[in-house]
Amino acid sequence: MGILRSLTLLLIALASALSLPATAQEDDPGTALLTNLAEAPNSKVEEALNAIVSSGDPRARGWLEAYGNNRLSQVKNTGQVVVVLNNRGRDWKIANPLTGENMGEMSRRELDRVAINNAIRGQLGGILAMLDLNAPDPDVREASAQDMMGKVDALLVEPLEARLELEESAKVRNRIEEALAIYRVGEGDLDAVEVLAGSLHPRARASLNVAVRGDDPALAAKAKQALSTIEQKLKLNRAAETLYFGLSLGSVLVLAAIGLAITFGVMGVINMAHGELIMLGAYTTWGMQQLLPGQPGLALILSIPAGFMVAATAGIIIERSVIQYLKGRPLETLLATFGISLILQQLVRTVISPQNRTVVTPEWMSGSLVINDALSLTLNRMYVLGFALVVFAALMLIMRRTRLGLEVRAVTQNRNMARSMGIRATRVDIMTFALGSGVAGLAGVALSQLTNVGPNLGQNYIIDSFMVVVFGGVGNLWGTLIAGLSLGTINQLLEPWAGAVLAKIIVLVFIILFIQKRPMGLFPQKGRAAEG
Amino acid sequence: MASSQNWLLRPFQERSTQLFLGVLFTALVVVTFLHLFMPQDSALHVSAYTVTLLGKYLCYALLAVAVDLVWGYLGILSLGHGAFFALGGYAMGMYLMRQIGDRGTYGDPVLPDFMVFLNWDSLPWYWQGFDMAWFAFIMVLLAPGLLALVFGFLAFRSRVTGVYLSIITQALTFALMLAFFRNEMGFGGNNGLTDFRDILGFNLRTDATRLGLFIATGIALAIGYVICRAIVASKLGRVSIACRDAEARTRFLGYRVERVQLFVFVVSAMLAGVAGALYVPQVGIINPSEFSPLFSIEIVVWVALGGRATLYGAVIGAILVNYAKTVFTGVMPDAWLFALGGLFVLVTVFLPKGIAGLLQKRHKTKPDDDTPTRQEATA
Amino acid sequence: MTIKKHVKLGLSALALSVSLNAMAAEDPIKVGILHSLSGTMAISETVLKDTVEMLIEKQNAEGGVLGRQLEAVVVDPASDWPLFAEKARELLAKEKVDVIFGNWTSVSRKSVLPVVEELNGLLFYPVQYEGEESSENVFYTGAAPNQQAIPAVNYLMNEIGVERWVLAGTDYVYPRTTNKILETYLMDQGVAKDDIMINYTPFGHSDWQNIVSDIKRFGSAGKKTAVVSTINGDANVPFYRELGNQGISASDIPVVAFSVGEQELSGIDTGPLVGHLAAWNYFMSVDSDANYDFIDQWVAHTGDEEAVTNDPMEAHYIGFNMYIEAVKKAGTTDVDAVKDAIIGVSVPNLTGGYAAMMPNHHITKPVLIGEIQDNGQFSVVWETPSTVAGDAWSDFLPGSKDLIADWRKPMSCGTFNTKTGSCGASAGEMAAADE
Amino acid sequence: MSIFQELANRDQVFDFLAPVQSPVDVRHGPILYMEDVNVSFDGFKAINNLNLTVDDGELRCIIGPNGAGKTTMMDIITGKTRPDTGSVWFGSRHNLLTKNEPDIASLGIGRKFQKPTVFEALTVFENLELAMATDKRILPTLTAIMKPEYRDRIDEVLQTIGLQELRDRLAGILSHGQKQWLEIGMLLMQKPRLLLVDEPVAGMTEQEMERTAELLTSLAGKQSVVVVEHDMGFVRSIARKVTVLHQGSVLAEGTMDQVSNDPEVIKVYLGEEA
Repeated sequence: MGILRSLTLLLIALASALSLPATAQEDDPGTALLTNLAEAPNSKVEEALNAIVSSGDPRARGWLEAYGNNRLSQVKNTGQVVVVLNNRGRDWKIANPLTGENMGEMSRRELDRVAINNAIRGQLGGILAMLDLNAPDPDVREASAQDMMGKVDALLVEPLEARLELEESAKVRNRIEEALAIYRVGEGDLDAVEVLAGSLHPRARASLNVAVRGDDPALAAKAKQALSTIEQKLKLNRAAETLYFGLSLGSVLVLAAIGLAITFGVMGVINMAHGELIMLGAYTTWGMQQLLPGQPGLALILSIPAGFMVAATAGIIIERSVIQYLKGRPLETLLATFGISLILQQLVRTVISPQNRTVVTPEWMSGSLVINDALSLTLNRMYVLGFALVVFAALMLIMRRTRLGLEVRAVTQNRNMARSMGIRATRVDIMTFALGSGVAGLAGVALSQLTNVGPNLGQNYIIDSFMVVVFGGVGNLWGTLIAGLSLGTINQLLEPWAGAVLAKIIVLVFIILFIQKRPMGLFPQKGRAAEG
Repeated sequence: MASSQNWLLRPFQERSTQLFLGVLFTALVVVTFLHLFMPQDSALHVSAYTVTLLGKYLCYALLAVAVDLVWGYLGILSLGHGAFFALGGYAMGMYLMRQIGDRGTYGDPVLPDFMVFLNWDSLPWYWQGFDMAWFAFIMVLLAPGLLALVFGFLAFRSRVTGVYLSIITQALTFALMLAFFRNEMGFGGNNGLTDFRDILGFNLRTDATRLGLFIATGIALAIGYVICRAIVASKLGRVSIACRDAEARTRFLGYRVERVQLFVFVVSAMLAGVAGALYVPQVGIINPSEFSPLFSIEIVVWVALGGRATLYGAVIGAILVNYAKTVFTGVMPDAWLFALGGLFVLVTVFLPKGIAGLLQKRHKTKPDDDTPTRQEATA
Repeated sequence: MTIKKHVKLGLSALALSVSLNAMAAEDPIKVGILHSLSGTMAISETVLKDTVEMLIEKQNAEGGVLGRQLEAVVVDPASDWPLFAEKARELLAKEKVDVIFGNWTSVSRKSVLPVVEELNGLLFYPVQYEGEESSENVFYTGAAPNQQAIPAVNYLMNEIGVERWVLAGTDYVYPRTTNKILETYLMDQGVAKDDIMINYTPFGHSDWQNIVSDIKRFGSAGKKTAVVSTINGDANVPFYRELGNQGISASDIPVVAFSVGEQELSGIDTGPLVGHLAAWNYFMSVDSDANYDFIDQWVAHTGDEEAVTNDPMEAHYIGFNMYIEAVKKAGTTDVDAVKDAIIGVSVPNLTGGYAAMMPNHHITKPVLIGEIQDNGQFSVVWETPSTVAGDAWSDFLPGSKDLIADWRKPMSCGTFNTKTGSCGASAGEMAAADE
Repeated sequence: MSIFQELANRDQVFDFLAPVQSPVDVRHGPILYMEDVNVSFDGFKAINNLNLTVDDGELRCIIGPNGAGKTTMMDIITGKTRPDTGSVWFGSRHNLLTKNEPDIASLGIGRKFQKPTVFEALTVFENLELAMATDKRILPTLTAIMKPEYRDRIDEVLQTIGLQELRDRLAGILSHGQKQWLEIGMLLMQKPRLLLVDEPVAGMTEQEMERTAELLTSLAGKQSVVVVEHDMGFVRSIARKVTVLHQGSVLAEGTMDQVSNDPEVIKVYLGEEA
């Protein structure tokens, strides 16, 4: 997120640079500043940066951004410092940092990157945040004040205090005060501890922790007290967080399983290729993003129908070519679809690549929704959770309220009777399988935002999916929803004290024992089914 | 029904069993002969590599027979038989580890290398006794048998059937896989058990031992096959089929279906354990991936390919698929999965009764003497 | 009857194929490639197969070696560990290859090891690994822990000032050993036990919410915290995504990874990861002509302008060239002669220096620390002043600190105990078996 | 080997020729006694305060419209369904509610399903063999051998149900009526004290029906028989005492004439048709 923002800022900076005289001036002071930075040894970098900042050059911000993003390079032959616009592949697009003039492509061999590391990047962050504190938008100011937390040093105190005087927005003031308090606690200021007592920010806790360990007993005692207040608040937040984690994992399970709940639960096809249909959905997302470079968000949204269509088409092909010949032999569908899953996996390996593919997370899905400093809900997972519920609701509607749903239920309950009433059972089979497969594709689109997009994607979810469907009760969509969410929550509740592996084992053993108690799952299909 | 008085001898009177045993023993003798007496450069020489490979196929064949017994005749599609196979393998692996003694890298007389490595100071209790061959060999049967007993008791008692049963067997093997992956479990984690030296005093790295293991596997397969055949040909076998086809009816006739299922399931698990135990010294490693659910599904595929509920079909299927795998992974490493996957699809669609179904069609004019036309209907 | 006939046919076909291959022309030097092309490890291993094929092509274009052409024999062990042993046996016994380049995971190497030793083959193993092994027949061209983990930790401690450590790994032997070594090392350096958090997850772990949240909490204790990640392959993508989304940036809690290279990054949107670290002996972004040439060659070979190179590929590059040099030196492809000749052979690496084969069958390597950039590459921020020799037996493990390996005659021992002055049991037996 | 032999010999203790030692005590009353039985599925009352007694040796017909609870009642007697409340006794000694299906079957209650259920993958002969009253535990079953007496007994039943010709054919190829007969034959092999017969003549020709009627009547006296049937003609031809079930409880009981003139019954049946 931060990077993307910075990139846009960089572009703005470059655009403004363009408005400057387009021809480079021989005696442009920027040349010296940049060369100085590029050639500075690690210990001198800070000086070089300060020189740039204090030069008051309007292009300074752009240079700093470029430097922070690893985009400053020096041409080996001439020693000229350039901005790299695109650093992928062997030939890089470069531009003149002084004029913004495009300099075409240059081989990587000819360029020497201006080195930066985390320590410098941290300092740079502080400097840029300081610049942002004067931004007109209070949100930007708040964000930059937050960036300042823990980064305030003796040099920054004064400008910050000055800024605090001017600041009008209450939330920005709070932030600045906290940032200052963190610094002051470090200096042994008792009053500052008060300011931090209400803060949930990890940096605040960090500085209090340092104080507790410190030499000043009065400060340590006070800090300890403040910490215990914070701990109290954290507990609640932690519980909420765990619940969110559980629901999020649950929603992933539901998404992965819900298509199977249709093909397997309703049609009785044990579709081992279900995982690969998910995979196809994920690859569709990747494909869409390749088609629409630079617009990952749009591509992702378009992938929803596209992923559905691709997987549904694959489903239709599978149904027509194989499954229709296996009517009434459910266990054999297991074998044939297992074969199909091997083929699909290898197909992806051969046609696309055995390596994972990059699927970009659009900006509006990155980061998290901040409830408070200790509790923030990751946005991508929140979207997936919402998406799972929407998909579920849509499926319920289709099954309950549409002609197709009615026909599907009729065919599954009594195929011959349904046929004699004029329902074209074959068509219903195709539609049902396509629907289940399409939903698997949707799951793939969602999963592409959470995990690897690679040939093994499907395998990782197939077993979990079957567990969820069976645990919920075959043929019951509600069962799948409840089962997925509850298994996810149980898993996440167990994880903190049992560890990830043991938690998973416990969940599996729980499923085994549960099936003993209720051999037909959580919501068995009821009825006085006459004994065969 | 010219049945013998003794249920165990009955299979020897069946033509199919006679044929099977005949083929198996001929193969054993021929391979042994070609390996020992043909000169190395002769076209007919069977190398030690091939002998071990064949030994591995025979292990898989025994495993497939075990699966066919429960799936074909009892109607229980176990997607977790790999677990029993692996447990038998681990029991054998533990014995082989203890046989290494102080010849390990770190020279610890008792602790296997991986334990020294992870700073264990003493042998965990469940490793005790595995230095004795007889104890280990009993555990080969007991470990999978007990697991099957407990699991089967719970599952069959509460009448978990059909796909629910299949899925919880899968959950079982999946849980075991995760557990064995854990290094804290004391089974070597992902690396499993390896670097074996000798078995019963014979050096595992000599061709003679390999041949011996191959022959032992062949004999184990023969015994396993006869035991399964004997069960199938007994009245209990017919009760099994009855349970498979009409469970409620069988119950109303006074049979305790869950006990029949449990008995056959445990026998099958033990056979799978034996297969695993013979597999480990031949391939030289046992690791948790044998517990992988996909492996268990693959076993079922072998059986389906060979022909369900025939026993010999399972043998054919296991050997054929694995032979194909050996050949394809060498000949077309990039595309062998297409061939294998395609094979599964084609066989299920076009050969619903598997390869055994094809063979039976040819023999239709000469039905088996004791069970006239049963096998056709059961496939 | 038909069954019998079929089986017999099958058997004789098998026998025939075996012998036909044995009779095949002896002329070319056969190079076995034992990398998974399917299954879970195909993600990492297929490129290594391609690399060796490319190197063979190039060598052949230059006229081969000793006047003989090289021929690749590719098999697919399909990420199935017992199959690795079987395929190794197939390569050595049936195909009679002169050398094998292969394996990625430790378990596959352990599976292959007895076979290679028994049949006296040569195996070049290109991946960073846990150490604690030295075989007469295996050449370890990847990093041992002292060539990767310890320098990386030194960097974090000295340059970044890290005081609190999270050791997160996938639950298998490489992370276990590495973390054990690091734990001992850190405690020797005065880090308190409370300041070390160790966490293991299963292979392919995809739900990192809880663990990342734990790390966040662990990191808010007021000391600079870093994560040392030995998380394997596939699990990294969801891990880094979760890190990014929970707002842990490299400047808060840097993650230094030992299993994440360019190949893994090519599956991740690296935007949010800028500044996280990796320790390797090679990065694609290394500024050297040898490297640029290698990349050009690789791009040409794959036909993919975006193709990336990584550390294990460099290891194969080094291993392959070492083998060629050793064959030239020995004047034959005879295994024992090559084994003796290769020790001390020195070939250029891709980072502008030289790699030499040590007597313990490990090689010398520079250690580089790189920061992830937004283009999926690493930028080198630190490197060891000179190359580091691989250490087969770690000095930080109680069982192995007195052990060394030296395969030069007359010692010829993989587990020589410097305290007792004798060779360990396993090697003794091997030597006896050789005679 | 000798162990197995010994086990096989033990089988003889349970020789079916020995008088059936059904420990059913009928000295003090009926063979089947159901009182205040209630069952509901998801709130739907399938059986509602059902009271029913069947005397030893009686042939009882039970009729009732669809959903009257006939099959559920059979499920309760044979242990397949557990009632919510009530008591079910077999003779005066056995509380059926504490027993499972195989136990109940071994006590001497045989059941024929509504849909004929035979083992289609086994031959007719084998179907009867499995039904035979022998030791049905695991090891005895495993080591069981086919003795001449057993063979005779099976042949005898084959004769009775008229399937001698199809002795070695798979049951799966039988016609619907033949399957019904085979199932009845299996019941006969069990030598039960109480037979529960669910719709025995569905899918039979007139002739077959007559023979079935004959068979069932001949059984009564020695054994108690409960027949559930829709075919009124058939019921009339065999019935002595008829019970009408409606909405899970007994609506009327008596001879066929009494019942068919009962206004309640007429209303229910007519109402059903209307």
